[in-house]
Amino acid sequence: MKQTDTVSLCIPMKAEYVSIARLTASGITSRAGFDIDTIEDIKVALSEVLGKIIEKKPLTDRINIDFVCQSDGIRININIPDNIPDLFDNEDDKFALAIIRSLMDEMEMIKQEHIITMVKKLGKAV
Amino acid sequence: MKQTDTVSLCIPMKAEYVSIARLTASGITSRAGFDIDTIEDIKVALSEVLGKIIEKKPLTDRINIDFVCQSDGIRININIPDNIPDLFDNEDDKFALAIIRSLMDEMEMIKQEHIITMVKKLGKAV
Amino acid sequence: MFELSTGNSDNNRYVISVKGEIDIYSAPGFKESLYQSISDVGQDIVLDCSDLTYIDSMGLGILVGVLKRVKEKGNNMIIRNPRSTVRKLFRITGLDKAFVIEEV
Amino acid sequence: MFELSTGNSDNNRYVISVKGEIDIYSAPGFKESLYQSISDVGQDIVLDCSDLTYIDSMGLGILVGVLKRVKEKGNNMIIRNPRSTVRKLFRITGLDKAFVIEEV
Ligand SMILES: Nc1ncnc2c1ncn2[C@@H]1O[C@H](COP(=O)(O)OP(=O)(O)O)[C@@H](O)[C@H]1O
Ligand SMILES: Nc1ncnc2c1ncn2[C@@H]1O[C@H](COP(=O)(O)OP(=O)(O)O)[C@@H](O)[C@H]1O
Repeated sequence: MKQTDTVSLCIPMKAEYVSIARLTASGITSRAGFDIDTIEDIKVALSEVLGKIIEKKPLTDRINIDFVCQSDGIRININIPDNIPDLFDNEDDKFALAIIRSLMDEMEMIKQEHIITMVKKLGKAV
Repeated sequence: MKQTDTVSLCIPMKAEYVSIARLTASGITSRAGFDIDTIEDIKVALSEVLGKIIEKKPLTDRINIDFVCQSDGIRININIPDNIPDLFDNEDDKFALAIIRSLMDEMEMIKQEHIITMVKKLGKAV
Repeated sequence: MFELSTGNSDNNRYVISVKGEIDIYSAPGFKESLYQSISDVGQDIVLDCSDLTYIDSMGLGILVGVLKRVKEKGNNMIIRNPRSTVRKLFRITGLDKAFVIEEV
Repeated sequence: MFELSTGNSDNNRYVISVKGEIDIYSAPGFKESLYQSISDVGQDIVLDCSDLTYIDSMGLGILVGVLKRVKEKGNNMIIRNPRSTVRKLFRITGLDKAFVIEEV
């Protein structure tokens, strides 16, 4: 796999499509060389982000995910629709946030670019 | 699933990513209600198209696939890079073409839109 | 999607088995089925998670809600045989302290 | 990806088993391994496809190439136990007439 191959997936903003994103994520991370446990971690983290976005019922039709395959791991960029409030604002959301932070190596909301970006490096199990 | 939910997948123009497209296709077609055999048929047809495009070594970096989920089946639109020759021009390609035509209900190259579009209806096994 | 099967009894505890995936899509149905299964139960509840392949914060939230109701009746809720990926989420969220987790 | 295992003999036929997926990515390696496995074989060849989960026109083309070579030596090539999805592709391409397909 080269330095920066990007796979993009764009799904309807609906709960029933989150499992498609998980499936695509498994394929990409497995090809990228992650072990089974780490693949599960990445799937959970991605689902938490997508779940929180969909819960806020944004007006946007679809949600885009970029899987950037790097030589030392994977970066996942998820577009945040700009008409939704803060993603992790209430009590329950804190749990989602804790899960994402524990499972991924990096996680950041870049407000001006309207994305959440998460990184998982190869060879580091939680 | 609503009338027209579209899932888009954009993969690097490389052989190793075709299996990711197959995996995503399984998820979408399984959610759309196709049986296991038909899911396999759709995966094969999609792979044949992607394989033929990648074989022609186009200059484009990535290839886009739209999975349009309709109430009575699925339509798959694949972008053909415009700097490649005919997709099914030599002897071997004829086999790929025969496979696609047998496995899908409809298959058409729309040159002016630079896409191949294929349709599989629900409830019709080959 | 998920499946719930209920009714096995074990040492006077009520065993419910959950199979499949609990995510944002299946969570509402899971919540409804689970609340229904426990509504008339006056014993400790064992949730057998051997075949639970996936759960996220939404599913965990539902389990916490159930635990609250079960405790209100003076009973407890035991999470049995969670897979390592599921167990990890209990650990990360600190819920391994709220629930009894048992391996049999 | 795929795996080839060779060397079992069956009624004086040379058995090669293929496992996994043959697609545009794995095809070059499959071609090389298969040609290598058959290069010194002077018997009929049985390709056991019980665990071949996926093949496409590129993989079929490779099998046709192998069949040609095997026939040049006066031998035959038998496709054993293809799954229904694989068998369907042999039927669609008419290759079920070029190969002997056997179910055991
Ligand atoms: N994802 C979660 N992980 C851990 N605890 C959670 C999660 N979601 C909710 N909780 C906690 O569970 C408790 C009960 O949840 P709640 O949503 O009030 O359930 P219910 O309304 O069904 O009683 C709350 O105190 C909340 O903090
Ligand atoms: N996808 C295919 N399905 C069926 N037959 C094929 C396919 N691809 C190639 N063939 C046929 O197989 C034969 C041999 O293929 P070829 O590419 O010449 O193999 P090799 O060069 O290794 O001998 C050709 O006659 C061709 O028509």
